[in-house]
Amino acid sequence: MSSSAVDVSVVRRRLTLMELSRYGPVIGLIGLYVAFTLLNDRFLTVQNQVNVLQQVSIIGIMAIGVTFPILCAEIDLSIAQVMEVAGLTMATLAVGARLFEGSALPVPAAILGGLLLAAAFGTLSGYVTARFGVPSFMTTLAVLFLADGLGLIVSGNRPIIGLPASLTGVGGSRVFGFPSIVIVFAVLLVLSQLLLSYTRFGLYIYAVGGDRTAAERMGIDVMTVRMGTLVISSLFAAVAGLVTLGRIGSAVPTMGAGLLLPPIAAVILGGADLFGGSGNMVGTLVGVLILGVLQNGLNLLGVDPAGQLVAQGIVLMLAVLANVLGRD
Amino acid sequence: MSSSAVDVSVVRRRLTLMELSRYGPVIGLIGLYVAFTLLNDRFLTVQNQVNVLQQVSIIGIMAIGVTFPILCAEIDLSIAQVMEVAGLTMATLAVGARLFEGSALPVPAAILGGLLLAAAFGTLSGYVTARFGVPSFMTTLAVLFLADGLGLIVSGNRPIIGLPASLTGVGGSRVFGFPSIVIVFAVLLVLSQLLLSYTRFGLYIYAVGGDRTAAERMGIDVMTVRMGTLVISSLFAAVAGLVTLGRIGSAVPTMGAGLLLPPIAAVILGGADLFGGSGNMVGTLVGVLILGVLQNGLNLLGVDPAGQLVAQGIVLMLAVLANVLGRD
Amino acid sequence: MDEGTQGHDPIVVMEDITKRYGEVVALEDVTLELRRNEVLALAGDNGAGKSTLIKCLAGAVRPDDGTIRVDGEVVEMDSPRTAKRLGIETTFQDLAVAGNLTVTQNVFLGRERASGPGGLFGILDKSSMRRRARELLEELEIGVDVEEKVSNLSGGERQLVSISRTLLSDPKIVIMDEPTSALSVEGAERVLDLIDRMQAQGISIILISHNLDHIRRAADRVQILHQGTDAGVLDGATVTQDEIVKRMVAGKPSSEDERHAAVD
Amino acid sequence: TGDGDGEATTTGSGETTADGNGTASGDSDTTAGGNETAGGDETASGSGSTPSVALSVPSLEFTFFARMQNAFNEAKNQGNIADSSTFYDAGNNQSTQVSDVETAISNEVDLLMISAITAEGVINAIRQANEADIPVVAIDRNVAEGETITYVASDNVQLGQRSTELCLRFMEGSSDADSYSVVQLEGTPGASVTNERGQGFQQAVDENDSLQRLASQTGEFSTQDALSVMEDFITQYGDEIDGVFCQNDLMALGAHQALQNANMSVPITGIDGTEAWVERFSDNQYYGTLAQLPEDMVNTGIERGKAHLAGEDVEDTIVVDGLEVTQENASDYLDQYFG
Ligand SMILES: Nc1ncnc2c1ncn2[C@@H]1O[C@H](COP(=O)(O)OP(=O)(O)OP(=O)(O)O)[C@@H](O)[C@H]1O
Ligand SMILES: Nc1ncnc2c1ncn2[C@@H]1O[C@H](COP(=O)(O)OP(=O)(O)OP(=O)(O)O)[C@@H](O)[C@H]1O
Ligand SMILES: [Mg+2]
Ligand SMILES: [Mg+2]
Repeated sequence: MSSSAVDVSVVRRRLTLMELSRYGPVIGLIGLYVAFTLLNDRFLTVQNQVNVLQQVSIIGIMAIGVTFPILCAEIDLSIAQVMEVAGLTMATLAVGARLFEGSALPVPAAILGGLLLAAAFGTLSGYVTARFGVPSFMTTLAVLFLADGLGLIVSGNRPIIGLPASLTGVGGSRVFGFPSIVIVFAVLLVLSQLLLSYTRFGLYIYAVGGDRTAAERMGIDVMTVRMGTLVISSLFAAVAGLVTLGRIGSAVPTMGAGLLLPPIAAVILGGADLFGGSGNMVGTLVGVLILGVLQNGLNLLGVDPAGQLVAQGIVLMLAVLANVLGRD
Repeated sequence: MSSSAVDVSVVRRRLTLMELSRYGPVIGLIGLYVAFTLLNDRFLTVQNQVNVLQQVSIIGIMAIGVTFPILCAEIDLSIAQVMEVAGLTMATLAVGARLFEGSALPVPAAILGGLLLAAAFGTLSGYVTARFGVPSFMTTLAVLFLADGLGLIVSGNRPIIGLPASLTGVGGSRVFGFPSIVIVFAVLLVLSQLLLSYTRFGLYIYAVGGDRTAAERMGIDVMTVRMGTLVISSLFAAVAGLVTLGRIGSAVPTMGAGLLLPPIAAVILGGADLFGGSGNMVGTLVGVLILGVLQNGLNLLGVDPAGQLVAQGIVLMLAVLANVLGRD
Repeated sequence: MDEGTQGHDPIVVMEDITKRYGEVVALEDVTLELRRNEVLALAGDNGAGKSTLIKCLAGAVRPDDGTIRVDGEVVEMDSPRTAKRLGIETTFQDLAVAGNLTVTQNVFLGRERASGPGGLFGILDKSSMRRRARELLEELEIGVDVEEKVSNLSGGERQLVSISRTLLSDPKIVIMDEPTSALSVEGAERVLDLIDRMQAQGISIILISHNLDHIRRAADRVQILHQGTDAGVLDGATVTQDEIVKRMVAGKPSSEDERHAAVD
Repeated sequence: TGDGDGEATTTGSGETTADGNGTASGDSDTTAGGNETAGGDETASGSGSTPSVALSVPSLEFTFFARMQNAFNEAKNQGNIADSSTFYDAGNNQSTQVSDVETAISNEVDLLMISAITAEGVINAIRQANEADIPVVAIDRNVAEGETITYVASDNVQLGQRSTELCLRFMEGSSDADSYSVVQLEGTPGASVTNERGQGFQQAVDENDSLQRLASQTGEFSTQDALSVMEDFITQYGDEIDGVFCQNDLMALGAHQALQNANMSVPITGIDGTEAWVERFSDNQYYGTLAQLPEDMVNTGIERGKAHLAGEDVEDTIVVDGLEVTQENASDYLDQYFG
């Protein structure tokens, strides 16, 4: 999609310090912090802020992953179900239950199994999209169904408990008193931003997302790049599944429910263009935090569900407005 | 997004008879019909086919509505919640319950109330999107929350029963033995295709969806067109809410659950470009039917939930592949 | 140019190329021969099929029929990357630049300088690329900031950026599809000089242009297309404007021999 | 206005509910169970300190939890619990619920009441509450691990079995046959309620020789989905269907609609006691449900939690039996819980 004549800055560049400073959504996030700090004295405590970070980590990891296809003008609708099936697979493999009754694997192998499964799903949708030009919307929708069904089969529709501590430890332990899940999130965030900023692959993602035909003509292997972004987002979803095992202490067949829209919303809220070619991981982080802080703050204030929904709607609207108006 | 050099036909034009004939997804639909007819002898009965039409009508009406923004390179994430809140509003107004306790309105006024509310939501997201360049992904996400919250408030979060027959009649009666809900769907489909094919507004939607900047430079009032498509999709969602009252005989606060992805999927499955500028209502109809027939057939065959999901994934993948391969 | 110095050694031969877009026949049995180290101009009316023909050679479009030979070998030109591997660099009419990237990024795209693991995950050497891009633009007297987004450039600047890409690699064959269409007189002059310099370096060049003065100045031979068909080849040094226009409008004259007479 | 009625309900809940159950127990051997524990006496003796309580529920999409919310707010209005008490809706998302619990813990609530989305999904959250020394009352859905002072719930397996058996009694009443074929509309696949109610259904089928399972499909707990699935069941099985068991009442509404459109009338039973479904009973003596009593669960939970805070011993499990609602007691039930 060509950008409108008005918002030229849609074609925002990749992260530089200068650009960070004129980064729009940050204003919205700061606004939320100020408001909640004034309204509730437990909001700005270390404990609660660590909570917020923990609360956003799963969505955050998925959001980082799905940033790659979005930058590349693709979309991945399968992340929630891939997250689910990967987590369930790791858990059943590690305990040797259900589909894998009696054939328990060591934890690293179980984790590898889940990651490989996710990679296979990403490869499937990525290959069909890149090779045959089928919109990723459709291929990942198909994978959504496949992964959902496979998750039911793997888990026998029932939660898996009694997970080994080394499996739940990835997302559920503390490192120097700090939740490991947050560390996983942070490390992945930094690595992903480095990948985007400093590698050829990162540059190609922007090129393909900005103008696929031009990128192809300039000699970029567009197929590999498109496919690569979908494999990456599947892998990140699998990691999200892994840390979820630690966070909730078990594997639940419905643990992906409701996890499609928030990660994608976070990416867009962070200023990425849904049509590809612009955005970055810092934006995604800000988007994730806006969603997380909003929910946490409203919970602390004891706003009732109807009020929360209305408040979320209003704040989202204001946050994106601030973002867009701040661009000029 | 510029089309790749390979799939030139992405730049498909508006509906002409010739183009209809080489329409891809139809092949997928026919395949499904053949398969289910062979596998189950109750599938291809008049009664069951009427059932299928009834079953797809709600999703179908929403899909028609959301085709407008998609053609215009916008997206509407709020359709399920707008459908819900509009239906709940019509019901509570007509019965004079809950939020409108004791102030029952005549049915036409109640319906008008629901439509106006939906139009207001569409105007809100449409205005902010068109005026300030905020992606419709975000504005309609905000409206999703707002509408959801308002739905809780209007209905007191409980089903509304005892609806007047004239209200449920729109979606729940029979006209010459044929379900009225299907007639509503068909009429809206035809009107929408006519609007797209033969009016200036229809042409402008394609122009703006294809290249917003170019359309603007050619003197098209891009703002009005963008806003218009979002208002239309809200209105269609409200009509879907209205006929749902008739189909299920009451207004249920959760009646929009799970109704976001299927309509959008139907549009894309029908061959529309998620990035705007190409697609039409016949494609949307085919997409809707593929989804509906698939579910109906699998239900008749008694496939269990896990198997259904896997089958849906496989068929979707094949259907889109057939579509794309059929293009050359 | 003196005919004699180049000989007739073809570096590219495109034979019987046919390309249809649905009902439209963009090319029908067109044959093109590019000789080593010559400048071959491609002329023809709008829609004659010039761009389509060179896109086939650049790997951007796959012909329905016909063969392409580079250095005597039949090649399947299945992607722009294949063309690049064979030393073919192209400036497309619709430019093919990524607007959301900077000038530097566009200049280097597809052949970035990188260190580390190499391949897709090589670490980009940004400062060296920036430096080289700056030099390159100075050389071509293009006054734009190398860190500017290409979508913010003027039409002419964009065209110059696109042309400057061809200089970076070490091409054997350069294709330029209307490289001067958006340029000022002075800018076009620089591009024509550039073409001369490339030829001096031994590069073979295909130039598409609607400017007959430019053609006559730069080209050794002129291949003309008429509504997707071959309308003959004329000698660049001797051809008159009238002759070119006549063939562009009317196609190949009935006398087949005239073509050969004109060239050999 | 609903609030006023709610108040009456809450204060008199122990007694009137027992009455309700008494009516029902004419047909079944259900006991009034824990409802007596829910007696309002303790409410009056809300001595001195009112604790600040957090109640976390899976999703307000379900009326059941909305009723919990009403009861919770009512308790707050009455001063049974502190004004700072907070209600959390997890929007059916497991990690949101964990987050909700964490928020409550950092709010330093005195008592945490939780209805888990899945028993296993909140293990860590419960452990955190245990570490923070906040007593936990599990409501409606138990937690798989971690310390709770008590578990107040109806038993979903039992509800599934009783509702299926109610359906069997209806089928026996409406026609005379050797065996009856029933179709089941299941909830969301993988959800623990779905599994438990499904297990109850299976037990009923296993234990009653005259009962056959004809087909089973997910209706996702949704009226529309159930309606479509039921239409397809009718197409496929037609008159073979003797009865319909739905894992919740919203799906029963959909099944009813499909059968009515097909001019069929067979017994339908659901679970939950949703107003909209019970309203239908006036037309059909073979419609029924097993009503859960979320108000009683919340009040019992609060009351037992306060008892624990006051140093009393509290029973590990308090089963609030489902109330069988049929045409006979439908209007009483509606009057009492929905005014
Ligand atoms: N992607 C396409 N799809 C359909 N038709 C096409 C496509 N590309 C080119 N054509 C048609 O093929 C014919 C040749 O086009 P081409 O671009 O090669 O002409 P050209 O000689 O380069 O013209 P110009 O001088 O205007 O650039 C035209 O009729 C054009 O409409
Ligand atoms: N959207 C923009 N953002 C930033 N700079 C811009 C933008 N558009 C144009 N410019 C800069 O403004 C200057 C004038 O651009 P303009 O397009 O008006 O030139 P022009 O006279 O039309 O040139 P040409 O003959 O090459 O088309 C150029 O230096 C260009 O880089
Ligand atoms: Mg051309
Ligand atoms: Mg200009």
